[in-house]
Parts: sequence; structure tokens; C-alpha cells
Amino acid sequence: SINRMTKRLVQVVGTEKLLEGAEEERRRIAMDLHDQSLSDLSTILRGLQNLRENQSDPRAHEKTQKLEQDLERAIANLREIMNNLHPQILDILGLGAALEAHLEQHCNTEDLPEYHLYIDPESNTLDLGRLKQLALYRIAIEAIQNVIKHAGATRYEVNLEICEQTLVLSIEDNGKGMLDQNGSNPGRGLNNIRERARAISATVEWKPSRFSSGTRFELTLPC
Amino acid sequence: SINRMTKRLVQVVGTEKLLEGAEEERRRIAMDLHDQSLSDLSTILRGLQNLRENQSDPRAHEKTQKLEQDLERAIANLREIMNNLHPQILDILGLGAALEAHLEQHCNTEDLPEYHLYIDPESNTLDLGRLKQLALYRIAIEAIQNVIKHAGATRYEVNLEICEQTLVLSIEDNGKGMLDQNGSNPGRGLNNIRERARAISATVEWKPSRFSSGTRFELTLPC
Amino acid sequence: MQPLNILIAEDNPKDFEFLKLLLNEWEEPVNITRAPNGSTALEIGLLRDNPLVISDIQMPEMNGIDFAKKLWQVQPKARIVFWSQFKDEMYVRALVKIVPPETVYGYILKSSPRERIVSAIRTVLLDEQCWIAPEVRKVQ
Ligand SMILES: Nc1ncnc2c1ncn2[C@@H]1O[C@H](COP(=O)(O)OP(=O)(O)OP(=O)(O)O)[C@@H](O)[C@H]1O
Ligand SMILES: Nc1ncnc2c1ncn2[C@@H]1O[C@H](COP(=O)(O)OP(=O)(O)OP(=O)(O)O)[C@@H](O)[C@H]1O
Ligand SMILES: [K+]
Ligand SMILES: [Mg+2]
Ligand SMILES: [Mg+2]
Ligand SMILES: [Mg+2]
Repeated sequence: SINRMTKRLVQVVGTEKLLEGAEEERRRIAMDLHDQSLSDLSTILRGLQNLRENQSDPRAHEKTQKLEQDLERAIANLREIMNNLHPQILDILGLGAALEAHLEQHCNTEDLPEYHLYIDPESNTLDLGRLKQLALYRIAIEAIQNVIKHAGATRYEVNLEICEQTLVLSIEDNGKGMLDQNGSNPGRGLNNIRERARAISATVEWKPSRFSSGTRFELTLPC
Repeated sequence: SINRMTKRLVQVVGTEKLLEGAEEERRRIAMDLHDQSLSDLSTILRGLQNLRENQSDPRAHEKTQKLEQDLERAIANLREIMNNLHPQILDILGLGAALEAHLEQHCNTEDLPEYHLYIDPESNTLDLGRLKQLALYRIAIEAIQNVIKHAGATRYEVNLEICEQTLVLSIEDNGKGMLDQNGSNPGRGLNNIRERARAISATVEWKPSRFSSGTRFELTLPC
Repeated sequence: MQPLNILIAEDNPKDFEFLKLLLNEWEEPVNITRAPNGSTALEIGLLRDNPLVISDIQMPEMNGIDFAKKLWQVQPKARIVFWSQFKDEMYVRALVKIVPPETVYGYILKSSPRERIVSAIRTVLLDEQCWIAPEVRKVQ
């Protein structure tokens, strides 16, 4: 009945708020990791360095150095986990910088397709708000992930542009193109992209790329 | 129009899946912290202990001991963050044990109202599945939090019971009772409880407690 | 002298390597078998007489507590030392409920000093006495 439907619609908003809350909490936990754990461990690392420098026994010196290296690795690891939880760079340097950092850290190896990143300088002046920015970031990451996983491309472009009051985020590859999905796809990626886009009132589309083959993923957001 | 409403309803399911995905990811990140970070740091801690034992210079000995203590604190801290992200105890020991652990760790101080916990032994035989269990846990934590924050109670009871194929989770306080909310409440707690309950098809209710004053929060879930 | 057969249930390779090095330093010859999760550990444990086990708690497939419960149902004399990152008393309390009467077991933390880990394992597996880490001992 209409009545029940209206009721459910009110609930949708609730669920969306819950999701927002979840993102906020991730952000908080990432900050805890950063401000507490990482800073504690960095202090300990400095303590170890100081200990080593004053160590006269060569065996103790060597052991201490080994511990330092282990701790450096553990810190790098924790940083990675923290970043996974919430990319703090996003809050500090914005979407363009966060995408650049992600591509450099995770997509810049020989065995992966070559990427070209273009960030419209105008995009830096945009004040999207934290949640929109985060949604755009997560959408871009999944679209890039899909290119790497499925497209069989040798190159792709990631663009963030502002055209006539509209933000356009596109990821375009020269791979094999998207096949018709016959409802049999068990992945969550495309659905998540659609959901996140909807939550921030953006439009998404997958179409043939301007390369001779491949897919262009395009998100537009009036702003 | 009906058409648009139906479309939005389909989207609800998407949003709920996104939320489930978010919980799964938190769980995964907590496991990473557990398996990587905690394990690395424990290895380093043992290394420090070993270093100290072989240290002849008393000043170096003392410094190393100080570093050990700092690292122990950092590890404890990380455990807490990990737990905040996803209570692993829930997956291993179940809902009753997880609630008991939470109450003991966070609600067992002099300045907080006294609690009484009853876990029906039968509840241990229940196989709720990970997501339902997690929703119940988060709901209980928020209801307990609300008692502490708002009720002005001197005692409360937390009960997890099975009555005739139905799980009943109740949190009952002897505080001032819930005032009529005139839509002005900016908190997210009650709404989150309702959303999480809805997602697992549970019913929730706030009513007068069986004490002379106060609130009884009750969740029922057919199982 | 017959070697001691010790089964180690541990999913984390680094933690397993640490235990292996530790046991290999003993004077007694030891024969180590590794199971990367609880269900494999259970399969192996069920085939042994009075198995000696060191088990992690958080593992894929089957966790250490469920593994112990199932093993003790069939092999009530199995001696198990749990070694874990979990510092919560609840884990020991859960073990108290499932350990068969007269069976000894141990609970140690992975962050404990090496010497303490060694002595805990020896106390349970060789001296047949319980050993519970002081951090979680309040329960008894
Ligand atoms: N850039 C692309 N090129 C070719 N095919 C693609 C591309 N992006 C997505 N696809 C196709 O769309 C399907 C669905 O993608 P989706 O992201 O939903 O799932 P997944 O990547 O398989 O799994 P998940 O994202 O949940 O890890 C993929 O299996 C793939 O066949
Ligand atoms: N056990 C209780 N006793 C008395 N009042 C309560 C109790 N639980 C909730 N309330 C009332 O309900 C209101 C709404 O609670 P809710 O959890 O939604 O928000 P909050 O706790 O104020 O903020 P948040 O949960 O977002 O941190 C509270 O402000 C309080 O007035
Ligand atoms: K563990
Ligand atoms: Mg995908
Ligand atoms: Mg609240
Ligand atoms: Mg493990």
C-alpha cells in the first residue's frame, strides 16, 4: 500500500544517515590511529634510535638497529591500514591530491596499465564537503580497481574536471569494454558506485571510451 | 508517483547492502590490525625484552625498560581501537560474552550506575549469523550508553533471554524515564537503533520500566 | 628418547616461526606439526593419543576455542596451551567452562617475554600444571 511505501521511504533516509554515521566513525577511528598509535610508535622509534647511538656493545647495537627496522615496517603497515580506513589526505589536501596519492602508491607498477591523471586546478577551489568528497574518492577507487581487474587495458585516464558548474569525474580505459551483464554478476562494485552516487545526487554512466576500444566511466555532479 | 517510489524502494536494498559491506570491511581491517600490527609489535616487544636482559650498562638498561613500557601502552591502545572497529570477541565467544566484556571494561566504575547482567544460557546455542549478532551488539551498546548519559539511574539490568523461539534483549533502568521527544532531538542513537533493528527484522520498543521509575528498552527477534 | 609430538595451530606464519625456533632450542627432541586453522588442527588432534597442543585463538575456518571444545569432547586429556593477542578475561572464563575436569591447560599472551612463553609451555605440556597469564588471571 502507499502507506507502507511512504513509511519505508522515511526509513531510507534513516539508513542513509546510518551510513553517514559509519563513515564519520571510520574517520574518527583513523584519527585515533594517527594521533595515538602512530605518534606513540614514532616516539618509541626515536627512543630506539637514541638507544642505538649510545650503544657501545656492537651486538646490542646491531640488535637495536634490527628492532628499529622492524618498527619502521610496522609503522608503514599501520599507516596503510589507517589510510584504508579513511584517507586523511582527503580532508587535508582534497580530492585531487588524494587520487594522485592513491594512484602513485597502488597503481604505479610495471605490471599494471599505465595511467594519466588530470586534475582541473579549478577543482581545488570547490568546497564539496567531507561526505561528498569521500563518496567521490571511494567511487573513483572502485572504478580504477575495476579497470585493473577486468578491462585488460594497457592505459587509462583519470580526469577530474569542472565544466559549467558541473564536476565531471571520468575513468576511461582502452580495454575490452563492458560486456552485457546478465544479472549473474556477484560483485558489489558497480552497485556500490551507484549507491554512493545516489546518496550525493550524482549521476553515473558507463559508455564506450574515446579510445578504439574500452569503457568510459563518467560521474557528473552539479555544484 | 508510484513508479518513482518503487524505484527508491529498490535503492533501499542497495543502501542496506552498502552498510553490510561497510561492517564487513571494518571486520577485515580489525583482523589486519590483529594479524599484522599487533603481531609485529609483539615481536618487537619481545626483542626489546631480550635486548634489556643482555644490557650491562645500567643507563641503557633503564632506557630499554622505558621503551618496553611505552610499547606495551601503545599495544593496549591499539587493542582498544581494534575492538572499537569490530569486537572480535563477538565472533569467537558470542553476544553474551561480548556484552559481559563490554560492561566490565567500560561500565564497571564507581561513578557509573550499577548494572546486572543476565545471559540466558540457551542464547549460546543460537546461531544468529555474524551480521545479526553485530547489529544486536551495537544496539545494546547504544541503549546502555543512553542509560548512562540520560537516565540519571542508580541501577540497570541488561538481559538476553530466549522465550518461545524469540530472542528478547532488554535494558531496563530505574532513572527518570524518557520524556516525550518533540522532534527537537539532534541525537542519532535512537534512530540508529531503529534502523539497525529494521535491517535484521527485529522489533524495538521503549516503555516504562518495572522499577518505580525509569525506562525499559526491549528488542524482540523471532528466531 | 622418543621425540615429543607437538601440534601448533596458528594461522600467522611469523608467529608460528617464532614458536618453532623456541621449541627447537629445547633439550628434548620435538616433532612439530603445524595446522593453519582450527579445523585442520582438529583433524590432526583427533588422530593422536593425549595430544600436546599450542593453539592460537583467532584463526580462520575454526577459532581456537571451538577447536578446543571439539577436541576435548573426544580427547579429554588433550593438553592445550592457548597463545593469543587477546587480553580479555572473557576468553579464560570461556575456557574454564569447557575444560574437562582434571585436564590442565594454559593461556599466554603473544606479547609476553620469550622466557615466560617458554616456561608457560613447559609447565603445561611437560609438568602437567595449569599456567594462566597474570594479566587474565583475575577470573579463577
Ligand atoms: N572497466 C571495465 N572494463 C571491463 N569490464 C568491467 C569494467 N568495470 C567493470 N567491468 C565488469 O563489470 C563486472 C562487475 O563489476 P563489479 O565492480 O560490480 O564487480 P567485481 O569487480 O567483479 O567485484 P567487486 O567489485 O565486488 O570486487 C565485472 O565483473 C566486469 O565484468
Ligand atoms: N534510558 C533513557 N532514559 C532517559 N532518557 C533517555 C534514555 N534513552 C534515551 N533518552 C532520551 O532520548 C534522547 C535521544 O537519545 P539518542 O540516543 O537518540 O540521542 P543522544 O544520546 O542524545 O545522542 P547520540 O546517541 O547521538 O550520542 C536523549 O537525548 C534522551 O533525552
Ligand atoms: K589471537
Ligand atoms: Mg569491482
Ligand atoms: Mg544516544
Ligand atoms: Mg591468528
